[in-house]
Amino acid sequence: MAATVETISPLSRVGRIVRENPVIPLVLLLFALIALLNVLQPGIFNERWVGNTIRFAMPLAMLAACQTLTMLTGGIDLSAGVAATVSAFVVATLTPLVGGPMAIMLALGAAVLIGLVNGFGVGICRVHPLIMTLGTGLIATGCLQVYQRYVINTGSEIPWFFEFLGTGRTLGMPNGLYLFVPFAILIIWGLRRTGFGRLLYAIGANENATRLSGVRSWQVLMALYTLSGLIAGITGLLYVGIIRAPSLSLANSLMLPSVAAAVIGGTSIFGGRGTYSGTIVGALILTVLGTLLTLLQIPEGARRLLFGAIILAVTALYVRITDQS
Amino acid sequence: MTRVLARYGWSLGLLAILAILLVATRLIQPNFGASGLDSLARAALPFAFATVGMGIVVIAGGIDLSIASIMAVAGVVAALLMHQMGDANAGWVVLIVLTRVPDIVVTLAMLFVWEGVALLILNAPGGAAAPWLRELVVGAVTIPGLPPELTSWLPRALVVLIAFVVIFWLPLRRSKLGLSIYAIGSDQHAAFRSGVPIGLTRVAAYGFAGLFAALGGLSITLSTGIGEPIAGPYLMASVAAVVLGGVALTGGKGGLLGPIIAVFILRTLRLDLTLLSVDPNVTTIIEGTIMVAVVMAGGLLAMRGRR
Amino acid sequence: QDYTIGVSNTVQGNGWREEMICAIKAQALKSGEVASLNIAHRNTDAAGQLEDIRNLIQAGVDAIVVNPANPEGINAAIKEATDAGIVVVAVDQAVTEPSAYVVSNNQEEYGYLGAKWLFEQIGGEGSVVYMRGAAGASADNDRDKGFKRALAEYPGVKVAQEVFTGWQQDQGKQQILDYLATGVAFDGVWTSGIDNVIVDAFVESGAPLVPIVGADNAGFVGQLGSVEGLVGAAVTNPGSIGAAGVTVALNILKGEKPAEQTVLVTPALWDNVSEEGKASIAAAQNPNLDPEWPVSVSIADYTTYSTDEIIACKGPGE
Amino acid sequence: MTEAAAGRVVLDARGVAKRFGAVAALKDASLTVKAGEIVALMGANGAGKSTFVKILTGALRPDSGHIHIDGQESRFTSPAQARRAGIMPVYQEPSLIPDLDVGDNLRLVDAPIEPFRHWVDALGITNLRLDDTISQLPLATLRILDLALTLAKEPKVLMLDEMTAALPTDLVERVLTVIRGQADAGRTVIYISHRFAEIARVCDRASVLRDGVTVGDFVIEPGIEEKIVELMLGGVPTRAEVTGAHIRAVSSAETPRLRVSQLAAGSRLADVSFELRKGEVLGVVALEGQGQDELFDVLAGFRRAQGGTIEVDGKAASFGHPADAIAKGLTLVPGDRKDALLMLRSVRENIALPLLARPSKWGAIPMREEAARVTGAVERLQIDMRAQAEVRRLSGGNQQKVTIGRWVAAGVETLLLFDPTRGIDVRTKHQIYPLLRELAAQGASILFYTSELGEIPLACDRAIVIFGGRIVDVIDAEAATEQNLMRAAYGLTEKERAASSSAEARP
Ligand SMILES: Nc1ncnc2c1ncn2[C@@H]1O[C@H](COP(=O)(O)OP(=O)(O)OP(=O)(O)O)[C@@H](O)[C@H]1O
Ligand SMILES: Nc1ncnc2c1ncn2[C@@H]1O[C@H](COP(=O)(O)OP(=O)(O)OP(=O)(O)O)[C@@H](O)[C@H]1O
Ligand SMILES: [Mg+2]
Ligand SMILES: [Mg+2]
Repeated sequence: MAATVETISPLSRVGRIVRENPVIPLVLLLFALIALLNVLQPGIFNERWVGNTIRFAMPLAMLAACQTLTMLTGGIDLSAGVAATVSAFVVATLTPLVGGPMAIMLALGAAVLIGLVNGFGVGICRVHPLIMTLGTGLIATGCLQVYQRYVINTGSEIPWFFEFLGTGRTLGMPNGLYLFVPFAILIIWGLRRTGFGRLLYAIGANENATRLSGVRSWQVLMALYTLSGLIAGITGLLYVGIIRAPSLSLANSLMLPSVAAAVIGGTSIFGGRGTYSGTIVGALILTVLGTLLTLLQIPEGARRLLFGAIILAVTALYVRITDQS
Repeated sequence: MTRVLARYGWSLGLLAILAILLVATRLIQPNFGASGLDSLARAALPFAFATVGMGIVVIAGGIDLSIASIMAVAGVVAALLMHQMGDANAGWVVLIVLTRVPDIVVTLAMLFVWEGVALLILNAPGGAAAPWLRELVVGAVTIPGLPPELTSWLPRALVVLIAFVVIFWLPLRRSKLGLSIYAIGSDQHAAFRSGVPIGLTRVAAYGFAGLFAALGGLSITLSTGIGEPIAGPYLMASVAAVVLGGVALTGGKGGLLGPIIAVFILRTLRLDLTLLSVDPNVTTIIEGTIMVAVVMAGGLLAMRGRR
Repeated sequence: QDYTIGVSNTVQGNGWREEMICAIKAQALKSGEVASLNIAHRNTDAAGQLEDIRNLIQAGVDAIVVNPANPEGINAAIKEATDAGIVVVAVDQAVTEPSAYVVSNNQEEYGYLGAKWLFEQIGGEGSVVYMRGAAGASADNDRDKGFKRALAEYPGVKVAQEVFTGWQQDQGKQQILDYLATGVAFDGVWTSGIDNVIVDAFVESGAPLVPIVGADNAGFVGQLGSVEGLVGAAVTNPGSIGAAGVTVALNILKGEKPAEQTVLVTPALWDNVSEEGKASIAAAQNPNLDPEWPVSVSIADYTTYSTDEIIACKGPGE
Repeated sequence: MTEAAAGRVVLDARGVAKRFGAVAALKDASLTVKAGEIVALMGANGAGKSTFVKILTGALRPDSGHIHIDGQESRFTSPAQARRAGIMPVYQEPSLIPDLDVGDNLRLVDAPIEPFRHWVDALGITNLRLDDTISQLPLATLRILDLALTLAKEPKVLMLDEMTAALPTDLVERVLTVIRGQADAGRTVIYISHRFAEIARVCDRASVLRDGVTVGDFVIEPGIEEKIVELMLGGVPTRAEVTGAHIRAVSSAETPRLRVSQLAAGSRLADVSFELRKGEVLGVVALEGQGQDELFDVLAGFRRAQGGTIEVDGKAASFGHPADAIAKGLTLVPGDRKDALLMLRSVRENIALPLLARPSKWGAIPMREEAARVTGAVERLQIDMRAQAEVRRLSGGNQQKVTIGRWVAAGVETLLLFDPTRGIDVRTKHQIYPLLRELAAQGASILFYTSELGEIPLACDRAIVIFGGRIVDVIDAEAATEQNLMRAAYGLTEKERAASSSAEARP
């Protein structure tokens, strides 16, 4: 009996590797989905399709970065979608008036402002992030509507740089990767190797303990939500470059999927646990899943049902494999 | 006394806000009266049911993102069954069927699933509600033997709401199951060690949430007379009301009285903004600001209390 | 005379609905007969609209212009309003409550007209992508009826793919790009108003253009005039229908009831193939307009404001 | 007497094994207890005691092994089942529901109220109300409530896992009396503690675990301690001789590191003044609730004082946030490790946390330097790193070491230790005392509250005694015998008697 306890079976070793690298099962799942797609629609796995998938997964993954970062501290950013929309709408409507660079500054400024207000509320006034960001989301939507009325007749134009990123390709891959790859590397590195990244995990794991260690958590939260606003703003710029049609609800539809991407990617909504690489894979999975369901000729109701059921199955399986309890 | 104040202080504060808002409504619109209260109560009904459902789950330390979609499913199923079979009782079958069993993160996925189910059942608004059931939530209460002037101020919708909450929640709150719901929300580890069956309790909490969400969906069908397969704005509204009502999103704290008052506050606020004919976009801004401000003020008060 | 008019609308943040609100404001101001507008404009469902209408009744308005969330769901409140002597005009979509007046775009006709043109254009033979609006919405359902009616008339036409865009630009674009990338074969695209991103997707991915049906949104109408090789048609669906509602309501308040309880505004179709259509498109061009806004900003006989006035989006007392 | 009462075997566990991933927490644990017996379960930190208790009470499932209750094979799958069979634990962490009040907690586990009240009284908690919310009660009270609640349910087998670790001496006395009474009434008690004195007082036998294996079973008798310690630690006892030699002559002319005068806070800390010199370890002795919690909280910047002054290195200081105190070199190791640890994160992240606190350190982490510091601290405190990926998987004692190691890695000037040896095994304790001396010799100043009076002469230069929120005595290490300290802690010194009679009017 003692002997069986001492030896580690190969299966449990695999289990451990997987547990320590939770991205692996996610990547496997992604490939399984692609394989399934290729069976259903032979020849789909071509360069163009891969490019398109990545193109639409990028903004989702970026917005999901807002969720991942805030969820690590036990928060959430429900205003991210609105912030992205604000930034996209502002840049498209202001470019004809004040020129690209200035419009970009103003657009990002608006998004950062939303983040700052969130940071103030969450960090200093201790409002629950869900309520705070929901509230600022509402406020920003209202402001955007009011703003919209003054720019109905100014036309819209998207700075060429973002059209280049959003619609252009290099070697078949979308140009958006020029923005996204450095961004992703920065976030992944930042979470693992910077003090700020560590503090996000720490605050989510036990805010009291960070206080005890001399962390003023309001500083971290303030910086975090402002950063989240900035990321959302950049996402909005990239997204409007991809869609090329500013609207008052442009990125709002990315909101729930961005939370889903983070959750599928293994980020705990209670804080303290998660990785951005997981989130990226989560975003890819959602995008591929979307395509899969679009191409299946089934009623819309069944489509959504399947979408939910698959997410359910993935998370259930994932939680089991990685043994989170 | 101070203990009572400490425990119910938040609800009392909300009640005061509600009273002020109602007085303000009366000042803005001197004609505001029984019919106004009635429509307020009817408007609040689905929100209140959703909030009660959400509240129970949140107290148990979870969150139910699928609450609005469940309401849609309940609504369309009820509308369809009543339409086809002309049998109002079918509405109640729904409640039992929908008392379902998901888990915490799972509810996000369930949101999509229920959305899909609602669309599969009814791909466009339709169906019908049984007239006698619709009467149930319309108008004022009439109690035989009492002069109607006395009861004309009491909307039926409010009575229905109170009846359901009293029937289900009050006994539950004091029961062992109710305590267990608080326990798993407060500290799951400690609850497990105290012998609370975590899984079963969670199932029960989500079950009750499903029940109330179904009631909410039913109440929508009763007020609109049809079933709508697209979920309304009840998810975020219910979360907001739960938090405004003093239930901690971390679980274990608070009751359902506060959230229900919060629902009425939010509805009255909207009424007042309409009466004042405020620019609609500004309305959104005001609603967001007030929501944040109330919670912020609560946080600051709590912080000063601790000092 | 100074009337107070209430407005209830349940979709926010959509160009078409924003134009509707602006049209209502502009017409109310222009008429000179409206003292104030009381607008309930938010994202909600039928139950929420019931609440809004009841709040408007409480506010004591003289008339209510409502874009119904669905045809039956708000009947109860409409009945309460008309019982209280308030004139109720449903715009854009019909309601089944008989006491209300209806000034509506004919959504079934909208679906039929575009589909018929498209099927004709591909020679009555082939397959099309059918990009619908939001699942479960009643306008989408009506358009679907029209589309199916046309489909029945052209047995040679098949639907290659049917999908809901949710009236979201980004969704529509991703879906069409998926079709283009995966080699789904089709000869035409029918859209429920998510149109300019579809053209963009073809252009960006360098795929050969096929005939595309959209709505009269400024962006798409611009593309019909300018995109090389694009064959397409815009079906009008004027947001200014809201202004028509105001006019009808004011007339009723002044005692001039319309002959029929229901006034249907039949959509027009502007294609860039026929001369007539080309002329309409050329006339409707307005590159400065928000691309989501319909270009048909006025309805003859019902609206009296100028284009600048609707763009200014100012109501009485602002 | 015990021999006579003990008869029937109540619980018999054989060959219990439990593995968590790579860590074999238990390999071959056995335990037999009879009715009316108190058996001590002993072992170093991480030996597997808590795991064993959790398995016996259904909170964990064993990988293998057999457990018989009253001769019947039992396989509990939840604490609820074990409770029904009369096997009831008091775990180290309070198992009461923080957001419910006392009455609701009773109802939750169906504990009868009258016996509960009886036990609460017997255990020395006065003025408890049934509508007190648990989260607002002090830790020591919670431990007692946990025990009272369990006793009220009349357990067949009572298991106490380091129940006394957080208790002040007076309450420990009462607990020991009560459990002795339980055994005399024919019940069975399994008792875990790292304090041999307690075990010698009440236990009949001791069963020793080492690295998950039961290595011995002894009848408690005088002189057995050395043997048990030797067996527990699996080698020569490493009891470092630290008494006496370390007491430094400190000149009182020097500016003290910390000068506290007339400090008052909350309802309990009334008026405390003392000096903590450079290179000094100053003990703090107090019974439960005499204001020591408030004192440490104020000094660490967790709460504001209502009166009095704090001077650091001769300069007046006031702290609005722990960060302010840390900036002045004052760092706290709190009594409750749950407050201090990031349970989901690794040992390394936990230890390195203070290094990253200031915004200027938010940038790239110097990984090598950090690794060196962390390794240094881990080695100095001998932290068991087998389960290092998540601190919650460490045994209780090792978790406690991480809370201290953090400040060892960050470098200490003034360390405020609130009962740091709580739940730490005898070997590690005897590593910690010299560590404190060493830190002091390097110039650190240490304020050291302990609930175990015997530690004072082992580690401190002097000790202050707090009673009723005031300092009632200052005792030098030489004079700090347990009796002296105890008398002082109860406010029974000559000085205090004189003082209190002269100041009777004080509230
Ligand atoms: N859930 C778990 N996951 C991984 N390792 C665990 C887990 N629980 C316990 N261990 C490991 O099992 C071993 C025994 O732990 P246990 O808590 O039983 O020790 P203990 O004897 O109670 O020690 P202490 O005196 O410090 O409380 C330790 O090495 C611990 O790290
Ligand atoms: N959430 C958890 N998941 C896995 N293991 C846990 C968890 N919480 C605690 N543990 C295990 O419990 C043991 C210590 O935790 P805890 O302090 O709660 O136990 P205890 O027995 O009450 O205290 P002590 O070990 O000090 O006697 C460790 O061995 C740890 O591995
Ligand atoms: Mg232990
Ligand atoms: Mg322990």
